[in-house]
Amino acid sequence: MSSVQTPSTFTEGPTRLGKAELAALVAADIPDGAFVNLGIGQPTLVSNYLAPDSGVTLHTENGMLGMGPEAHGDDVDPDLINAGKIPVTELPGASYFHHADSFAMMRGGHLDICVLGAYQVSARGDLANWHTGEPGAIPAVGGAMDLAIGAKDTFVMMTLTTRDGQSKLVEACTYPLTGVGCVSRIYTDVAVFLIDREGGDGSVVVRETHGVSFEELEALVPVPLRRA
Amino acid sequence: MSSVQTPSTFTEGPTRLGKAELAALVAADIPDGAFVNLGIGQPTLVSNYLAPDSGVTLHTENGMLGMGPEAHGDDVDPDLINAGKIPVTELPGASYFHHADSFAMMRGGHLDICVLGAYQVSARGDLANWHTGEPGAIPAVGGAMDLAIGAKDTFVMMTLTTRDGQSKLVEACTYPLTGVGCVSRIYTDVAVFLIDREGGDGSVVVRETHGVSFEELEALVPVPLRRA
Amino acid sequence: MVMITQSALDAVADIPDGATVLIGGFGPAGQPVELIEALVETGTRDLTVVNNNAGNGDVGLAALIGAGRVRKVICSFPRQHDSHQFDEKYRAGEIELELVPQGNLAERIRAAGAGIGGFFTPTGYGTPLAEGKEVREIDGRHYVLELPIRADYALVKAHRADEVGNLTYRKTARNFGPIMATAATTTIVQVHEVVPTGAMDPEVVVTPGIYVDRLVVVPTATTPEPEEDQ
Amino acid sequence: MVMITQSALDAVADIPDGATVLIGGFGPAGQPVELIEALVETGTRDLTVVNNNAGNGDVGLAALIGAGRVRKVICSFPRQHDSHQFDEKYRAGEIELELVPQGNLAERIRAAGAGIGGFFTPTGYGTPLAEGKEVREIDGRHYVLELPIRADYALVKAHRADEVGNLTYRKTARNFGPIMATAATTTIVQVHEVVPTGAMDPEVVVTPGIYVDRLVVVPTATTPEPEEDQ
Repeated sequence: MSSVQTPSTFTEGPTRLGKAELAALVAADIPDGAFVNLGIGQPTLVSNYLAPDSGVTLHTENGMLGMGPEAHGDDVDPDLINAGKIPVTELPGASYFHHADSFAMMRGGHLDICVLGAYQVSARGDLANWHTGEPGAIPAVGGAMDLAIGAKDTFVMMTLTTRDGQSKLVEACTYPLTGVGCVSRIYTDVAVFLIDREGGDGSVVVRETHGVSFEELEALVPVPLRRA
Repeated sequence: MSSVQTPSTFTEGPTRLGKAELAALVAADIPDGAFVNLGIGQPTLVSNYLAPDSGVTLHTENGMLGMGPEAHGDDVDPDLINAGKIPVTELPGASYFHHADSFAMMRGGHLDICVLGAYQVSARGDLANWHTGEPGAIPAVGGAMDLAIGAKDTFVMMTLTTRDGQSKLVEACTYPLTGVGCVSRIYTDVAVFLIDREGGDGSVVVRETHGVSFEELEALVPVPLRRA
Repeated sequence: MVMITQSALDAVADIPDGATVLIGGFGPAGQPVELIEALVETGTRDLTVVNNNAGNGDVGLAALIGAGRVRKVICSFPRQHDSHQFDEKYRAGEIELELVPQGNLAERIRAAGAGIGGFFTPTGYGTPLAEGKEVREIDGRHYVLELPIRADYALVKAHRADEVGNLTYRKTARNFGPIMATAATTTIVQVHEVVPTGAMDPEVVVTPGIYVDRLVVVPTATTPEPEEDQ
Repeated sequence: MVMITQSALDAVADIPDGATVLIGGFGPAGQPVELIEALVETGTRDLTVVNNNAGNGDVGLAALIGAGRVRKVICSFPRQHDSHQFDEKYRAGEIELELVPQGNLAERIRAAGAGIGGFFTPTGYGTPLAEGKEVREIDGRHYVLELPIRADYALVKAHRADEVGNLTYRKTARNFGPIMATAATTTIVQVHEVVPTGAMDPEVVVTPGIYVDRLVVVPTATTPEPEEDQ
């Protein structure tokens, strides 16, 4: 069951979003009191934009609820790190648990939202974010597959296109999958997409665009779109 | 893997064992430092005969290691009970855990010995101790099936015969089973039996008799016996 | 996010007829008597109750059963010397019983909370309680496939909570609380006291607050007298 | 019963060639560096190592891999910016890799300790890491069957022990220790300190002593500097 509201009507913004603006947009969509896991990399930025009184609790899959900001200087404790192995701090109300309990929490659907990066997302919400499949690349999956399928909602943050201009929102992923039908929203620099994980008519809803018109977006993306 | 020694040569004792003597006999066979679960009823008596310096740790499946003797008077704490729901005490070095962890401990083979009562035990170590199968009887199993199969060794304590003289050591159990091939020893008022759970030749080894000769025992018990 | 309710009655008021309810406790220890008795008061019917037992004496779960509110009990050990409320209903054919070995009961509840779709357990293999269930030999040992037990609500008694719902328990009253809290859509917990957030050592939290939806303080909770039985 | 050994070398001396060894830690946190380096010293070969990662920098697990003692790694995240020891061996075809999603890795280890023969997990369904595995739809969701990971030895770093082997951990260094301790025939634990039996609150024990075979005190254990990576 999704814990987030399905919002509103289509809007167009004037300019593409920078990473910080995108993080702020995601943060604004996280309900007060939610339990959230922020993936490594860009999703981590979201924490900078959560209001201190929002009551949002951060989970880190290496065994903690109530994770605080990165630790610096004397606050660094090698026994207190996040999933990216960066030293972090502990907030009041925190708790620690072992790995089986931590992933049970995730797999059991207790987290409200997980925010992840992606190589590709399909119109049905399939996610590819762990492996390029290139020969010679050493594969490494970590908690990606557990994160993808565990939370009530999985949000993806990514640029809409690759460096060579290919859409990362695709009809079907060509990279190895992380999870099937798991993504409910995609936040990109030029648009926010809402995925109907039940399948629907195969089209993807566009909630808002930034710096492009709906028609320009349609030209960029190889899947049927419709306005929210 | 069994943690107990397979002992010695056949002996005959002059008189049948009383309950206390039987409990003392079982206690003497529990190795120092063992982790043991004593079932409800007669097996509970075994704890009275464990030497204080034996380092034997008692498990109670409702979530505790390091259980001490029954509590009386002011020591009674309604939050501290054993599997029979009798108030008990806590010894130094105790620990508490939830039910899933407690039964994982049992099912995972971490206990050395479990001592149980029985209605019947078969020559192959099948155990029947939870249900008479009588029509109208309300069935109740509790932890019996987990206890039966969990420990490295399952010892049974029982009288050899029913009130009407039927042997409880049988070729095949007629009562509903608790576990298959799980009993490794049977301690009774008239003999101690060692079960070959691998099957062997289908005979049961008699380690000792009490108040009966080997030949008298053979006449009582409908399974092939041999002396240790 | 945790709601601290003013009374046990407020905490359980929305439990509808026909709900499946996990109820903590092993016999009397850890039994959330006040929450159960509030449920008696609301008049909710046709409940499926999951507990290790089927009530002791005439309080708590026994009172709920005695009041005829329970359609089905899923438990390991209904028959006790003081389970007369259940015994009567059962003999009269007025209550359904699903009997589950205690460890399988615990593991099935854990599986529900942990997102496990099913598991192979050695417990019960070859016995009447495995009849009709899928069996499989893995690595030379025989197992039975068991499925999760999920619920709409869990009623749990813990010892102490903080304001974000982190819980600690007392001694063997811990029993089913921590796993039941994970396996219900809505988890309702009665505690002896609530301490301010930050006053509980994060290392000793047994149930993280993410599993707790409602808290009610019952400082002088009833624990029925322990009596012998499995 | 727990044996308190005089040195890390004594504690690991009998680990034979070809053993399967669970090694605790998530990256540097909770990694039993002194036990691993004792294992480097004993010269044991052909090990199968289960860890979340495949070594960081040149200490601990990385040193063991670098010394060519590891035949196979079962882990979730081998590739890190400082996993050069593993990377070289892997690219040279000198080390085998079984890649397991992190939560499945944890649950498979737990299953081994808990006597579960296998379990259905949603994680990995429809992905290359489920290829060749049994899948099943249960209650409308798709699952993959995963089997337990058992080991001959577990090397674990905890914070404090008492004399009967009860353990507590520190913060996120808890990670794999509690489940690995349950899944090995012999569990060897390095701790910061051992307190007298009775000095540890039974409510806060994370790993009961039943799971611990050997203890060694390493008061000034090495924790490699944390560095970014999954």
